[in-house]
Amino acid sequence: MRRYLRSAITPQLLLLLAAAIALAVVVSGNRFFAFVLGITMISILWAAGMNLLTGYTGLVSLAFAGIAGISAYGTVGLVMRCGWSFWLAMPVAVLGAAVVGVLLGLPSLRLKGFYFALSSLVIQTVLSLGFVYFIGLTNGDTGISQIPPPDIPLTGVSFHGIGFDLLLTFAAWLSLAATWAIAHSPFGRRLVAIREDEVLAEAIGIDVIRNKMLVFFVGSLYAGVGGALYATYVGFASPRSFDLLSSLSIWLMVAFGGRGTFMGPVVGALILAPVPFMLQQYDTLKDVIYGALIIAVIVLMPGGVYGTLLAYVRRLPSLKRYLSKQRGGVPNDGSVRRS
Amino acid sequence: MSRDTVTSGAWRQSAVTAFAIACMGLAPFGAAPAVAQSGEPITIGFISELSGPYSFFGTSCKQGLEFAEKKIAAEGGVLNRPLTFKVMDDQTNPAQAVAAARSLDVQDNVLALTGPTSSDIALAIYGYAEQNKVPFVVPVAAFAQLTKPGTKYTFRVEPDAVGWGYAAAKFVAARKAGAKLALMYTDNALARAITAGIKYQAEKENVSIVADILFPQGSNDATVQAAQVAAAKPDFVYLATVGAFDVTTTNQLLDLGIKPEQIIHNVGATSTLLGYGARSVGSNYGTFFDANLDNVTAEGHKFIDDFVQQVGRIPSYVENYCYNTAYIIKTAIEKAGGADREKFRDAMSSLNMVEPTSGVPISFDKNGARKEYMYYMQLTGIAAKSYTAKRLFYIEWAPETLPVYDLVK
Amino acid sequence: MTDLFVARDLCKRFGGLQALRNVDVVQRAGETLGMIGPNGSGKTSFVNAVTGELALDSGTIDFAGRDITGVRPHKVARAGLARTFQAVRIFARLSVRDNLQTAMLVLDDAANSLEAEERVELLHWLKLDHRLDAVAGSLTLFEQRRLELAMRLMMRPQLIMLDEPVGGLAPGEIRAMMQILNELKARCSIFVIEHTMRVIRELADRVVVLITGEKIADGPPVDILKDQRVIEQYLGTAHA
Amino acid sequence: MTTSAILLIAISVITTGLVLGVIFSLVAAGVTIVYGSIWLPNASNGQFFLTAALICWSFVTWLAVPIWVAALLTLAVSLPISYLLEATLIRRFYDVPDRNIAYFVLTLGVTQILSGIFSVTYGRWSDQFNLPPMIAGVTFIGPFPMTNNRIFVLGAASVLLALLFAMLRFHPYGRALRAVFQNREAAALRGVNVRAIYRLSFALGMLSIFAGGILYGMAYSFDLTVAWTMAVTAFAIMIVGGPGSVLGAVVVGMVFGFTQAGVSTFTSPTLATFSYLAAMLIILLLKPSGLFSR
Repeated sequence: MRRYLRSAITPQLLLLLAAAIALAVVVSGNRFFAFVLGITMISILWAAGMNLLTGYTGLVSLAFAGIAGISAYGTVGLVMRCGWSFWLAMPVAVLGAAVVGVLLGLPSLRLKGFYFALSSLVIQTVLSLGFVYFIGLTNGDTGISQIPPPDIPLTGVSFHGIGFDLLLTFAAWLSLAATWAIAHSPFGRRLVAIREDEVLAEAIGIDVIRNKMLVFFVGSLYAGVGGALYATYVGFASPRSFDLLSSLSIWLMVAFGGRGTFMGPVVGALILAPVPFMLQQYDTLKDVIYGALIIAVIVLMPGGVYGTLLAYVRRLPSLKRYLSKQRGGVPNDGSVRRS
Repeated sequence: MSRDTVTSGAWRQSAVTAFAIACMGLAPFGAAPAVAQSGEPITIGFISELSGPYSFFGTSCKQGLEFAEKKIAAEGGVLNRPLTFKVMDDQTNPAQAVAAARSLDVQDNVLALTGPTSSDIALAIYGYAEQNKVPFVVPVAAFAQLTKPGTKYTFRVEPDAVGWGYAAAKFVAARKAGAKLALMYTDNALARAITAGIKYQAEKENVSIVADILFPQGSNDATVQAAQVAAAKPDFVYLATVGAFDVTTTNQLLDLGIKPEQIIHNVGATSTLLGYGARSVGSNYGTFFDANLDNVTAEGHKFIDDFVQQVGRIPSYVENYCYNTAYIIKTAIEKAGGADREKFRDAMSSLNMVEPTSGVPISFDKNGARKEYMYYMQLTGIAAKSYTAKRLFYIEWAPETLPVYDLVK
Repeated sequence: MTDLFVARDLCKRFGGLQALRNVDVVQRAGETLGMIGPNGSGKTSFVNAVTGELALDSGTIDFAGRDITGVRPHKVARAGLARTFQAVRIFARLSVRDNLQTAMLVLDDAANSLEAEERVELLHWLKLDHRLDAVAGSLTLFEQRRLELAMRLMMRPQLIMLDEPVGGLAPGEIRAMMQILNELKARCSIFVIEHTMRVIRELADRVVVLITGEKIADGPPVDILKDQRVIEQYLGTAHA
Repeated sequence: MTTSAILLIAISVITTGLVLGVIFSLVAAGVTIVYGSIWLPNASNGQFFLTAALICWSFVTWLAVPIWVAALLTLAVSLPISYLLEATLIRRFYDVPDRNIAYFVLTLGVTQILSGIFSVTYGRWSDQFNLPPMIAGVTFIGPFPMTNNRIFVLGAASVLLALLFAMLRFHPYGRALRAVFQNREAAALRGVNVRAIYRLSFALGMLSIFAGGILYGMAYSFDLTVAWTMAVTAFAIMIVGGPGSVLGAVVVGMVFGFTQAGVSTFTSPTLATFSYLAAMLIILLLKPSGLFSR
C-alpha cells in the first residue's frame, strides 16, 4: 500500500498542485474568476472519478450526476435539518449515495459495452424524476437555497472566499492522487484488463462483475464528494444541477480530454468547465460553439485533446525514422484487432 | 485513426487546439468590466433564461424590458444618467445563474439584479443576493420563498403562487356555490404552490376537490386522466400544466366533452392562449395584466401597440412585468438619489407607485412581498395572431392573509 | 491415473440448433486429449461450457475432484483450468509486459504462483523475453499465440484447453508450435481442439470426435482413423 | 363509479396506449436499426424527432401548405439531412473499433448544436407548437370520443411500421440489412455491400424517427423539451427490446405506451413513469441482452 502512496506523489502531480494553487491565488482578487475556477476544480474531481469508470474500466456511467445529487441532497439535509457538521454529514451522504449507486447499477453491471451507458442514462432519468418527486427530501424543483458553506471544525467559522477555493483545489488534487494510486495498483490493472477484453479478463481469473461493482462504488464516491462540495460552493441545489446534461458534460470532459490517460480528463475539465461561464453573454452562439468544439475534437482528435497531443509528441523524436521507414513493412498503428 | 492522419492532419490538429485555446483566452475579454462612475451609466444586471427549456419566458421578459429601456433613454435616463441593463444568459441553470450574479456583482459592480422568470433560478440568485447584499428585483417568479420572513434585499413584483390558488378558489366559489373542482397539474414548484393554495382555500369556500392529478415533468398525453376527470363530473377543471402539455391537456379535456367554460387555466400568456385554438373560446384564465382590461393606461396601450408592431404578438403579464420592473427600478433610483445599493434597497422598501401600464399600485412589505392581486378573464374570441377576453373577476389581498410558509416549504 | 476432468451428459441448445447432445468426455491426469470435428460441430461450445462461459441446459462437469458445473469463468480459471481462444485473445493495446503482469494478478495471493526465475525460464522458452516492451497487437500471430500461452502458464494451470492452437499459422510456424506443444506436456495436461486430424494425430493420446453436437467416437488416434463412422461422416467428406 | 365511466376510462387507456405505443415504436425502430447495423447510438434521436415536427410546423405556418403536403415534404427533407450527416460525419468512423463511443460523442455534439439553434429560434417564437388536424371531427368508440385525427395518426403509424417490417422481411435490401445485423463480417463475405447497407440503414432510421416526430406533432402539442423525453424513452425501449430487433422495438414500444397509459389509472402518472423505468431495470437483471435479441 505504501508503495502505491509513494508513487502517487509524482513530480507531475506536485506540479499540478502548485499550478492550481498559484492559479487560485492569482485570480482570487477577482471573485468571479475564482468562482469559475472553483467550479472547474469540482469538475476536475468529477472528471477524475468518471475517468476511473470510463477511461480505465470502459464503463460509461451517465448516472454520475444523479449519484452526485443523492450525496448533495443527503449532505445538505443532514447539515441544514439535523445540524450536523459538514465533515460528518458528507462522508455519511457520500457512502449512502455510493451504495444506492451500486444497487441501481447492479442490473446494468452485467451489460457489456455500450449497453451499460444506455441503461445508466435511464437510471439517471429515474433519479432526476425522483429529485423532483420526493419533495420532502429535495424541495422538488424549487431547489434548496442558502446552503451554508462547510464549517471549519472546532472553530465556529466556515470556509469562504479563498479558503473554500483552496479546499476545492485540495480536493481536486486528492482525487487525482487517488486516481493515480488506483491506476497503478493491481486493482487498476484489473480494471484496464476489463476495459480491454472482458472475456479474456475472465479467462485469466479476474472477477469482472465484482471488480466492476467495486470501481462503480469508488467512482460513486468521487461523484458524491463532488456533489456535496458543489451544493455548498454554489449555495444552491436543485434537480437541474444534477440532471442528465450534467452527467453528459462530465463524461464529455473525459472523452474530450482523452479517455484512459491520467491528464486527459484534467485538460478536458480545464477547457470545458469554464466555457459556459465565459460565454454567458453570447447566448445565441454558445451551444453551437460548444457542439462544434465537441464534433471538431472527435473528428480531428479521436483520442481527445490531451490523448492526441500526447501521441503526437511521442512520435516526434522518431518522426524522421518513421518517414524513412514508411515504404517498408506495416508499422503498428495501435489499432485493435476484433474477433 | 491511421497514421496518414497523424502526418497530414497535424496542422488541422494544431488549428483545433489553437481554436480551443483562443476560445478560452478570448472569452474573458468579452466580459470586460465596465466600472460605474459618477456621470457614467447606472448599470443593472439582467440575468434570464435566454437559452435552455425556459428560453421563451426569459426572452419575452427581455423584450418587455427593452421597450422600457428605450423609453427611459428617450425620457433622459435617470438622474441625468443613462440607465443600462447588462444582459446575461443563465441557460436555465441555477449554477450558471449564480455565476452570472457573481460576475455582475464583482466585474460590473451593478446597482441591482433582475431578470429571472423561473422560480428555481430566482431562488438561486436570491441566495447570492441576500448573502452579498445586492438588491434583487424579481419580475416574473411567483415563489413565496423569495420573500420569506427575514428577506432584506429581494423584491418580488409578481404575486405569489399560493395566492394564485387562493384567488382561484375564491373565483370558483364566486361562479358557483358548492362547486366541484378537478385539479390537473405538472410536478413543478409553481403548480405545487398553486394547488396548495387552492386546497387551503377551497375548504373555507365549500368547494370540493373531486380529482387531484399530478403529472411528472415531460408528460405528453393526458387522455386517460382527462377521462378520469370527465368521469368525476366536476363543475370546473383547474389546469396548472406547462407549455405544450398544457395545450394537449386542454384539447383532450375538450375532446372528452368538458365545456370550455368549465376550464380554468392558471395563467394566460398570449402564445399559449392562441395555442388553445378557437374551440377553447369561453374558457377562463388568471392573469395580472391583459391587453383587454379596461384599466390599461394610455402608456399601457402604447406599449401594447408598439410591442404588437415589433414582435408580432400581444404582450401578456410577463412582458408587462418586465416593462414595469424597469420603471420600478428607475423610480427607486430617483428616490434613493444615486447609485448606492443600500439607499436603493431602502427606496424599494418604501416605494409607493403605480404600474405605468395599468395603474395597479406597487408597494412592498418589509420582506419584499407585494400587495397581491389577480384577475380572472374569459376568452371571448381567438384570431390568427390575437385574442379577445373579458374580465370576470378581480381580487386583492394582503400577503399575510395566507399561511404561505406553512403551505409550501 | 486419476480422472482430471469429467464431463457428463452435456446438453446445450441455441434456439433450433442442438449445439451439444448428451456429450460425455473424461480426461485423465497427464493425458493429452484431442477433440476433432467439422466447423460448427460444437467443439468451441464444449470448451465454453466447461470453462463457464456458456450456461448448460443440463449435464455436470467435475474438475480435479470438484464440481465446476455453472461456475463462473474466472473461478474456473483460478481452479487451474486455463483456456485459449480460437481467435487469439490478448490485450492488443497493452505491452507484452503488461499482458503478462495482468495475467499474474490473480495469483498475487495464491500459493502456486510462479517464482521469478520460473517466469524468466518460461519467457525464454517461448522466445518472448526480447519482445517485452512491444505492443502486443504489433506482434506476429505466432508471437501472439505464444504470448497467450505464456499468460495462461503464469497461472500454473493443471489443465489447459487449446482452441485450434495452430490456426492461421504458416507451415514453418506450425512445426515450431507443435514442438512447443509437445514440450508443454511436461508442464500441464492438455486438451486440444482441432478440425484437422494432422495436429491431433501427432499430439493427442486419445481423441474425441464431435459431429453436430454429438460424440460419435472416442479412442486413440490410430483407432479413430480406422473408425468407419468417423470416416463416413467426417474424414471422408472433409479430406476427400 | 358507473359502468360507463369505467368503460370510458378503459377505452381511453387502450386508445392512448395504442397511439403512444406506435409513436414510441417508430422512433425506437429508427434508433435500433441504426444501432444494430452501424453501431451508432443516436443520442440526437430526440432532437431529430423534434426537428421533424418543427420543420413540418414551419411548412404549415410559413408556406401555408396543407398538412399532408407538409408531412410528405418533411419526410423528403430527412433524406438530404441523412445524406449530409452520413457523408460528413458518420462515414469516416465506419471502420473505427470503438466507434460506438465516437458516435455517441458525435451525436451529442449534434444534439448540442440543434438544441442551441432551436432554443434561440423556435424557442423564442413560442412556448408550444401545434399542427392543424389532418382530419377533423370525432368518432365515438362506445362512450369514448376519439378524434379522427388521432385515429389517423394511429393508422398511419401502423401502416409505416407494417411497411418497415415488410421491407426488412421481403425486400432484398431488407434481407441484406438483417444479415448485417446478425454478423457484418459474414455478410461482407457473402458479397453484401456493407457500406451501402450502413448508408441505407442510417437513412431508414432517420426516416423512421422523422415519421415518428411528424405523427407526434399531429397527435399532440409539442415544445422543445419533448426532445430529451423522447431520446431517453427510445433508448430505454431499444435496451429492453434488444439491439437491431425491430420486433423488439415495436413490442416493447407498445408495452411502454400501455404502461404509461394504464398504470396512471391506479396511481399517479409519476409512479407510472417510475414503474416502466423500473421494469426496464428488472428485465435487464433477468435478460441482459434484451428480450428479443438473437
